[in-house]
Amino acid sequence: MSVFATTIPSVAEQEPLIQLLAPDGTRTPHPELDAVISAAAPGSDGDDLATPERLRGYYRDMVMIRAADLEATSLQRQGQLGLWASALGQEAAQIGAGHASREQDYLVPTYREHGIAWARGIEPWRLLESFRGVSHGGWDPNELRTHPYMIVLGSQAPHAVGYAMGLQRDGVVGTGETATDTAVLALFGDGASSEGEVSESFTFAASFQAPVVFFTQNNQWAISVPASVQSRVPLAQRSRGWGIPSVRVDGNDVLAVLGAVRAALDAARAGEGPQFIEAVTYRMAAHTTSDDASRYRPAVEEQEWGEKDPILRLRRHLEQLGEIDEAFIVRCDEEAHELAMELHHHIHGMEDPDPVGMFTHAYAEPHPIVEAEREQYLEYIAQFEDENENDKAEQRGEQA
Amino acid sequence: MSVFATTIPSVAEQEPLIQLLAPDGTRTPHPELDAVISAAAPGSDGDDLATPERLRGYYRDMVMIRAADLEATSLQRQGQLGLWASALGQEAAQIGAGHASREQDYLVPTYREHGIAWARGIEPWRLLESFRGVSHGGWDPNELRTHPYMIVLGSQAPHAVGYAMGLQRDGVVGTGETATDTAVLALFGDGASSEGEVSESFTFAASFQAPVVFFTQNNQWAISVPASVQSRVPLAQRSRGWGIPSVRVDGNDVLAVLGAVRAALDAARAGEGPQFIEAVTYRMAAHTTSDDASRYRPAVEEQEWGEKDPILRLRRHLEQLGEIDEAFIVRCDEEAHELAMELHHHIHGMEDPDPVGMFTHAYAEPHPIVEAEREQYLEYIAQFEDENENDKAEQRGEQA
Amino acid sequence: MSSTNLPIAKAITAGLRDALRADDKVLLMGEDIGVLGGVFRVTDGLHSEFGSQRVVDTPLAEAGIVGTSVGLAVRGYRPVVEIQFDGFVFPAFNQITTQVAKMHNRTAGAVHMPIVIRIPHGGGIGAIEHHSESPEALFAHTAGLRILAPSNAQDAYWMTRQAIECEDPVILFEPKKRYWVKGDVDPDHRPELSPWQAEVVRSGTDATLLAWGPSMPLALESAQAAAADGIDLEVIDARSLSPIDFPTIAASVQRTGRLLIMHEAPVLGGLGGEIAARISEQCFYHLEAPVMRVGGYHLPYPPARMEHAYLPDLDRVLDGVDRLLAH
Amino acid sequence: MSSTNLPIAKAITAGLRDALRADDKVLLMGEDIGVLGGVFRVTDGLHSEFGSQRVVDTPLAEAGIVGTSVGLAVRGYRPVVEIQFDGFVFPAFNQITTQVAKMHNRTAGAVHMPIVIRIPHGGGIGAIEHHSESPEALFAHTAGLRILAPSNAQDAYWMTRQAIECEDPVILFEPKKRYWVKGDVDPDHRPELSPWQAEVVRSGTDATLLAWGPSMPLALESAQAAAADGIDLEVIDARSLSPIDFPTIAASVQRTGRLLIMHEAPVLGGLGGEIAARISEQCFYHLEAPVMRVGGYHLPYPPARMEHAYLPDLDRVLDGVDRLLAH
Ligand SMILES: Cc1ncc(C[n+]2csc(CCOP(=O)(O)OP(=O)(O)O)c2C)c(N)n1
Ligand SMILES: Cc1ncc(C[n+]2csc(CCOP(=O)(O)OP(=O)(O)O)c2C)c(N)n1
Ligand SMILES: [Mg+2]
Ligand SMILES: [Mg+2]
Repeated sequence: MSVFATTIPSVAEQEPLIQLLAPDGTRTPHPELDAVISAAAPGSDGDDLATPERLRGYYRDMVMIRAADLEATSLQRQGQLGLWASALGQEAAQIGAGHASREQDYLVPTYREHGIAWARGIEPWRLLESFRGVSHGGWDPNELRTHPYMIVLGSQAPHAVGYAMGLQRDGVVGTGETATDTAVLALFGDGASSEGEVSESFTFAASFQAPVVFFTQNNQWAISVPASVQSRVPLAQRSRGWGIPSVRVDGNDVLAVLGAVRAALDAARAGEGPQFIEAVTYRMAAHTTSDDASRYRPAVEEQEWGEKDPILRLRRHLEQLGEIDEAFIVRCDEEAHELAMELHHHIHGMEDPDPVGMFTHAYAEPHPIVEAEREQYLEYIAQFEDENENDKAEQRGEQA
Repeated sequence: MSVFATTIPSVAEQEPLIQLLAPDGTRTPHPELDAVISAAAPGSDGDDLATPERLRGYYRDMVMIRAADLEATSLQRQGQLGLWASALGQEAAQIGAGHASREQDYLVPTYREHGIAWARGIEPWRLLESFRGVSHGGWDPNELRTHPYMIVLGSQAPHAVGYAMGLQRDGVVGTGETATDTAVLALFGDGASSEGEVSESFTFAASFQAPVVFFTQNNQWAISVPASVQSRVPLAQRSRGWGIPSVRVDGNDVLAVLGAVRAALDAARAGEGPQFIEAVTYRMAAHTTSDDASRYRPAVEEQEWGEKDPILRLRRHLEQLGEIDEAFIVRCDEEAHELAMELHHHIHGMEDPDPVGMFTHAYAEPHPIVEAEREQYLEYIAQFEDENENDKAEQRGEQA
Repeated sequence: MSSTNLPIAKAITAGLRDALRADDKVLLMGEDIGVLGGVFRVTDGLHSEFGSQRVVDTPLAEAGIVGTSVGLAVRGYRPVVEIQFDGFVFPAFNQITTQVAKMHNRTAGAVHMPIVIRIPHGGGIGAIEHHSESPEALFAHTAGLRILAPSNAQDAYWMTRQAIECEDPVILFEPKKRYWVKGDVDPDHRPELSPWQAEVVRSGTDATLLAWGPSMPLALESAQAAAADGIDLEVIDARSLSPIDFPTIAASVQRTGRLLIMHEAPVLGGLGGEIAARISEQCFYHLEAPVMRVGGYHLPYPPARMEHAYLPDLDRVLDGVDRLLAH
Repeated sequence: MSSTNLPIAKAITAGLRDALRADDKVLLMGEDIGVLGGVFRVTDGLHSEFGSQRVVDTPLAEAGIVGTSVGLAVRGYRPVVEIQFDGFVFPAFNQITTQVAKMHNRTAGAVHMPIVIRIPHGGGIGAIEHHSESPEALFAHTAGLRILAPSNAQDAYWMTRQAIECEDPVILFEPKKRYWVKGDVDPDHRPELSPWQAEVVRSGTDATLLAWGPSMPLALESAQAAAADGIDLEVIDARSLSPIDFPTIAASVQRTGRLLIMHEAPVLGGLGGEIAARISEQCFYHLEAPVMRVGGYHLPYPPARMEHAYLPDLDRVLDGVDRLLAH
């Protein structure tokens, strides 16, 4: 063997993929993660993430968010949204990661994190605000302990580390208090992992041993570019060059995700420093409603991944446990339908914002230029309204 | 053991450090690198990098460049240079890496690469141009197959990868022709390794399997910041997260550096993709002539590293081989002194450039704004010369 | 072959194709430009014609894309890189400002940087955040760069060709809102007008209206509307934003005595300021009114459903014309 | 305590120290700012007083420094980051332009960004490449940012304090060439003049000379020299570069009828253009000569032994005054 070491197996298959639920729903025991997930397992902290009730909850969540997602796509087709980025297929990764976080944790999403948002209690219509073009973000990050959706890929990763550095200074890391010790979950895609700012985030997190967990949903594609262009080795290995422990999990297996994320966040909040998780999943829809995936990937690939569907998988598992019945499934579908309808009506009923609002939040403190431009704008609009009355606009053959 | 793997030993001591010459000059055999270095070793390609003559050559090179370096420092003290960044202590890393490269290779330095430049045949006075402030760079990169000194840390790393991508397109990689197959050596420091652009370079290099060798001189410090702030694990491990093989060598051991860099460049030019080398060395002087190292590091550290001096080490090795005598040593010192004197005179004799030259190379093609400003400048200067004649300047009590 | 009618996007495609055919050293790099043909399909068909060594889908990292193009240029290549949207050029800002712009000067001319950076820019397409920016002023201030902003198909084709042929780095701001507007392209006859020159696209006597790129249709529409009100506007397409062709603009203003500059970027600190400053100086005794500007506000680009109020439109331009003529 | 005499660098140190003492949430981040006290010693002594949780030596990565400060701000901290030299701010350009500037707006005001980015800027110090840049125009164009440029010790102290207290992000351009110029500082009495206002530092009648930061001593020296020639210049220190205090400048120009703007940055696309454009518009009927500018050329900042010819100096300013008064 050469002195030039990779120490990392260079063939993807050699990096283990943690799976607790097989595609057919069969549960594989996993001593380490079981201790994190189920109260019954030795070493558990008593918070059982895998009671039948919770499992049904995840199932319902995934069904709900998928319905909202599909509805958003049709809202886009109806012209109600400018764009929609579907998370279809990534529900287990997102619902699992979202529920693995604790109330006090801070989550830092990218722009396709609808399951994360759902798990954090952010109403789906708030997600749609930015896709509709009525706001650049729909919620107060501190209130919901969730950063805004972020578009410039990778830019949010250092924010996550900085927030975690703040936690260290606030003394809410490594005290042993489960209710207050806090960590950050930073999300980004396989494509975004190539941005230098993500690497710099690894550097800062490792250097300061910040309580942050990096969570990549490797959904195999960055628009049309396969994940292999971003990394020839499994992405899970990326962080190890910084000494940041990492693991690769089946991202369509809600239990594996729950276990890995909970374990990583707990380690981070216990003061053990940053952790990294690659969740292997699949973007079942096109990149966005503007994209045509058939231009770059074969339909058969989508079919193959369809068989690994995360919702189906959990349902099969619940069936094997005998913990789900037709009535529950129907009720979930009905509730999901209601949610979709609500979303539909909410969005259709949304008024366009008064553009004068664009002047309000550019600065937190008074700003003479912005104030002057706001005045000008209002004067201009007012003059224009007069004109409208006088039908001047029509004379010009032009609409306001 | 947890599923969260680092696979990388997290304690520095666990990452092997390749050493062929002990500080006392003793030679340790190393089958893999010996095959690269000495024609005698099995598997060698016949180009013997470790003949007594070559070893004496490296010794002489290191003595010469150190003398030039010390002279540059005194030139700075005399006001002849604005600044000087000494490479004292890093001679083995640089002379070794420089000579490990082949004629056709392209080297991409940072700003402290005086041994590299020397090995590439760049006259020391050309290095001093930018430190004196007469130019931003002293040579034609293509002529000397060496990129200009680069100041914005890390920025040169993607250039190196891009050049290597050009080599691939030129068909001079992996053909088996030793005389034409070409690779790139990209240099950067422990501090610069944190810049996102360096990480992005790893990504591009790995993705395209570009023939580039990244070579870090971990000289323990980035100005006042210890290397441990950039990485808690040995830097050599950084690249493995991309599947880029790497090795950690004693950077004060010219043979270890020669062997590792030659092996890596050969692998790269054979089409085996990027490689990474951490050379562990020490910045024996302050960061630059503007810096005061005593503010942040104990003198004892400098002393300790003084005992690992790369020049002394090679001399001891040559002595053990019986391949060096007092006469040679004296001749080297004399030549070094002559070089320093030449440098001294050359720099003292350097005329300040005519500032109108600043208008010449902003653009390669004619540019009306620059031309107009150049005209204005010349007119302004001309008017001023008239004024000078009329002693108007003096009336104003001000010097031109 | 004589002229063909093409949308702007396809005129650029044709320009890229012809450049790839004409010179082996030309190569394209960017995100999704290969099999997909780019999110705007500007590189459509080029990957299949020229293969993945010349039409390169890169990793998702803008500094890496621009930075590797510098190395390729040193090695003798002519890289044409695509930045997917205006708002995503900022991760590459360091490479563009400190490397691409300065490498030729740094090496005292030894190394050329024939790099083209294509950036679809501007708003009005109903997009989410960061997809509607007009950052041209942030590049025009940096010496070493050139900037072209085609507004029509013919310029789109030829500026693509000429940018690639240029020995200096050129940023090509493509008018994304107008990508599908058609126009005649004559790929066989090199235009007489230099790409670095502005063009008077409508003569007039009462005032000069200067715009570029995506704003040109609005500028012409405004001139028509003004004509209906009896106001005769001269309209200039700036075409090159670095260098800016001040002589052509000044000559027009010396005739009309009035200048209105329109752009999508915020007025404050925008390129219009530099133009206004120079023209005010050069035409001091000709100006019958101060140079005026219509553009974006000093605000982050707003959400899509407010952008109509942020961007110049016919009424705002005419309002500007009225204010200009009120003097 | 009444006023003390301090060099500008030490006035900033004092401002940082008092801010660190006044508010636990203030913390400093940057390269070499800890044990070393910064390459200009501006943070000298602060690491030993406040420890490494509050005076943080970061890894060498500007985007990481600024990006983590965004997260810290969301968490309620008030990070003050140091960029070691003007030319090294570009790797952080994306974070500053798309994140720091926009996060407050993006969250509709829910999150504040009280981040201070300290940048020693300007030339004339005989430095190597990238150490003498004046990139203020590249930030002034972006809404959401504020920019202060102190020119003297008193402003250096108070602007540091006020920048840190501000709920918006502030870029503090520190006049590195003047770091060791002393002046009186009164840390006990908050000045009446807002940091966002310009200051008339010398009254005059013949023309207004506007400058800021490192150029102020030259501006005052020029006024003195002009006075010897019988020309009475009014001198204004712009102080705030975003927002720019146009009313104060316009009021002065309405009195003097003439304006010369001087800055180190290249004239083309520099902030002087925006100021000239606005003042030309606002003072159209008062101007007896076009607004003129003296500044850097449209070139990469030259090697140190040419910089005297690149930077405005007394003769170039007086030449500008002559040209201004020739009208
Ligand atoms: C800095 C930056 N560059 C480019 C883009 C355009 N873009 C949006 S999404 C996307 C692909 C992202 O892929 P990945 O990170 O894998 O996330 P996914 O879309 O798969 O969820 C690209 C290139 C962007 N948003 N930001
Ligand atoms: C992007 C950038 N940031 C900051 C600096 C200022 N600076 C110059 S050298 C240096 C330390 C570099 O350390 P390292 O990379 O280890 O190289 P060494 O000086 O040890 O050779 C710093 C911070 C710079 N040149 N470029
Ligand atoms: Mg993806
Ligand atoms: Mg170092």
